[in-house]
Amino acid sequence: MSGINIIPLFVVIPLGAAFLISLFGKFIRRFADIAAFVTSLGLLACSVRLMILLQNTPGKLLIYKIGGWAPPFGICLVIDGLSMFILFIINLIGFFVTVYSIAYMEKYTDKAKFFTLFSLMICGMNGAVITGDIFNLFVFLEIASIASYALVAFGTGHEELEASFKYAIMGSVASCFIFMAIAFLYGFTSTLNMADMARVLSYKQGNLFVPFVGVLFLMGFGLKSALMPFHAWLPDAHSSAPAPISAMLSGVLIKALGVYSLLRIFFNILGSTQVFLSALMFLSVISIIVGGVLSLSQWNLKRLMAYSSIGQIGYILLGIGLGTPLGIFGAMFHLLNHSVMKSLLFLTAGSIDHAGGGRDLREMSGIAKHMPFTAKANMIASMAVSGIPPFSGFFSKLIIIVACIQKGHIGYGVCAVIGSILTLSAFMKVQKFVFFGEVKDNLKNIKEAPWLMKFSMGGLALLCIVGGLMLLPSMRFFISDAVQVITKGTSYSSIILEAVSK
Amino acid sequence: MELYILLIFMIFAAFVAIEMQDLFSSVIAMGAVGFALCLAFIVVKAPDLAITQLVVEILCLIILIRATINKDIPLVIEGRWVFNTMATLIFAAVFLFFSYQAIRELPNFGEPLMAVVRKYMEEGADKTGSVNLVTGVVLDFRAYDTLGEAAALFAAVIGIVTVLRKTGRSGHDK
Amino acid sequence: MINNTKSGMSLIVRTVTGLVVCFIMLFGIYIILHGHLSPGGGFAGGVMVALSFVLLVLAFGKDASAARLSKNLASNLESVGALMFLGIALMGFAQGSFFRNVLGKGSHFDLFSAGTIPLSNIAIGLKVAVGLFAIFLALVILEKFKEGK
Amino acid sequence: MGLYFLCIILFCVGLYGVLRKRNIVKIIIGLAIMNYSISMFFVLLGYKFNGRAPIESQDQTIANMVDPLPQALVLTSIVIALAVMALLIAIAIRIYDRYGTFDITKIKRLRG
Repeated sequence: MSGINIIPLFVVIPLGAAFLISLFGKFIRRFADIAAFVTSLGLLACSVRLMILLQNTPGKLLIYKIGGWAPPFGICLVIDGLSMFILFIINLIGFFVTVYSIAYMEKYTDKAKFFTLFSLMICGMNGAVITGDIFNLFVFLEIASIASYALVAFGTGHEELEASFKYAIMGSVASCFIFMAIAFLYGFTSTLNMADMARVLSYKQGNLFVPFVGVLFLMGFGLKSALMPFHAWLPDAHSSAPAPISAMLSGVLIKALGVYSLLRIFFNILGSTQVFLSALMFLSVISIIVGGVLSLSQWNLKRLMAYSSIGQIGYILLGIGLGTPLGIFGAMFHLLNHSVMKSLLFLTAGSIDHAGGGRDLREMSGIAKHMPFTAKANMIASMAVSGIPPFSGFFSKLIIIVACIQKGHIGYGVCAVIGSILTLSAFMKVQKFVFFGEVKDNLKNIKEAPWLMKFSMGGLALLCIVGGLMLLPSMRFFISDAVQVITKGTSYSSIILEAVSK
Repeated sequence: MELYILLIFMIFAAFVAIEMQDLFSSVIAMGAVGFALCLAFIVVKAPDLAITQLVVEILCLIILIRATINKDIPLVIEGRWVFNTMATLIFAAVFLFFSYQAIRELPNFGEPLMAVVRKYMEEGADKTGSVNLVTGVVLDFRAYDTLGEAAALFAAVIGIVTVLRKTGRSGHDK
Repeated sequence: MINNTKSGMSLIVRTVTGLVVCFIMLFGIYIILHGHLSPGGGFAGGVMVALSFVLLVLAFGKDASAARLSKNLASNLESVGALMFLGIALMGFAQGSFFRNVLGKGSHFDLFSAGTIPLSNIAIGLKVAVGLFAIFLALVILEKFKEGK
Repeated sequence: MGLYFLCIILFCVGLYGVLRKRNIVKIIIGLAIMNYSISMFFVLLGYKFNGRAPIESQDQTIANMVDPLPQALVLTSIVIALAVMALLIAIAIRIYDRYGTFDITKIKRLRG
């Protein structure tokens, strides 16, 4: 299996794994663990292979025609810099989280079903990212969403069910808005292929039509990515889910489904207008401040991290809203960093929970003595997420703030700094209450996490430390390819249609 | 004309379904909306959809009735917070206004553009071999979507079996 | 009435069900097989087959252990159906492209025409029928469990 | 034109149900109504005056046919809507188990 045929494997492998796990997982012990591990490793290898292939392709664009139908008539898969970037993040974090959950999910019953749903979630995200067809994007988005609704409720406790119901309702309403917008666009352009759609829209703008569809998409994907006025579901869902799922939701899902789709649709299809960018910046600054303040006031460890996610998504969207290449570069870099950092944070929280420490900050103290590895990993992630210099988070935030000042939005830059300070103080609070201080009596006999969990925490912590190296000129292609796709805007359509006709 | 009658009936039935106090009645009213939709699909020449909608509606009703029947549901007194209701109504009004503006820019009813679809019509039957063009589109031109659809249903089935487990956690916790 | 699944429903309902259920199932299978010739297809036909099973369970009732057994069977069969569909999709790789319709198209209006489309219909029909039946059984088992408690 | 607008009104009725009702089952019903309205809207977009159903038969020419693509898409979306509905109902049943009520104002363990 070589060359371009590798592209559909990103959907086929996890899908096949899901079916096989649900078929054999009950009968063969350890089958689910091994199959999930092999799947995630294979996906990671495939994405590295595809990245090399993409680098060696002129134009940095790969198109796969499913069923051999030419694009406006059939579905085509498109790999460009942006999809490659997100695809790699999904499979990287997916691999570490899979390894972690092999040990962590011993706490719950029916591990085979967990890995089935997990594979389906990965499949949905991969499919949504690689597709070049707008309805297909919707279908895969729904697969990932349905799997994540079920995964949030995996423990079937009171809180899990409540959070899952809230999440499912919000997500379904968002899907309704997105589907409505797709219906409007189909009626207007009479095509579903993204590139073809952009071509039609470029000469047929209409009066209020495109802004209206834009608002529908903004509501839909804003709900999926928990932008400020639509954030209500996120803290519940992310804090109630099992720890690996919180890591996936916070680290990858809201970005793959929310931010990526928003970028693709607004920049490459509808064409970004200044009004939209200003609205996005305004919403994201509110997200930064409110997310920071609310996360500071939390006493539940995972809730604190979930609120912090809202703020960090705000940073990403602020950088995108600036619209300058530097701002988008910072946003993409922060997206990568935040995926790594936030997954690591949730995994450490899960490791404390797994050892019996609970989730309430006030009931923990001095855990560092018993769990030195977790404490160190958490320390690294906290410093990275609040932007302490040697770590990766510092550079991405710095780039976004510099881009703000460059564009003349001093106020937004100041807000970003304030948000960073708020994040820092929130995570200082975690350090103080959880890891330092006297050991409480009820925590005397907690033990360090098993080695599988340590392995994934260690790997992610390493990525946090070396993340800053991505800025080196020889490594920068990875991010700047993604930035180029966004800055090219609606000329996306002509590039793709040209590549197709060749 | 039939479509206007059906749609107005659907809106009326939807209001009934949402405002009815008795849960069982509102489930039945929802069924009425679904069956009216099924009739409307026949009027707009979509027999595949009509069949699918009919059977899906029956299944949904069976599941919903099983879920709601014999549950001693205390009469929920709806909190009449004027502010929230007003906010929702204002949002709906704004939404309706802008969607009306957008609808005016769509092609007129009954005269779709059919840019891509023309090729399906001319060559679809020969290229796929299926004389039912909808099946041809679903299972050949856009078969990848159908794979996704099957996966979504699979995820839902596994999810439901997961959610309805007796015990979620092994061991001490809860 | 509906809830009393232990003994099922009255004699009239049971007799009528016994007479009707095989026709419903047959109609569902007809819809699945003729998906490429007439309205309907794998999904609609699959739901019909599932509904015929549901009718049986509603009319005759089912005790919890038998229900659990058939639920496990149903969810395994569902995976098989899904794997069949994926296999049909992968068959296209042999001729160069994912999901290519590799088989001969035959002549129009024939039952055996349209390449892989009837096969896909059968796979989807199987998957949908057993999948939806599994959903229904899961609900039945939950209620049994609560009654037993 | 009017038909499209009626579909949007149906959508708003469903949205009102989702946003303003306190009963979980009512919320699910509202969601189902939203899905119905979008299906209807999408199929109407492909309707052609005096068109035929998109199925060939032996004695007819191809000329005047309604748009088959929206029908195919709506077929997919009906299935997805069914999947989401079924999952929501399962979660609702389980919530009823745990909390003994369908009232969302009473289901409030998560705060802040």
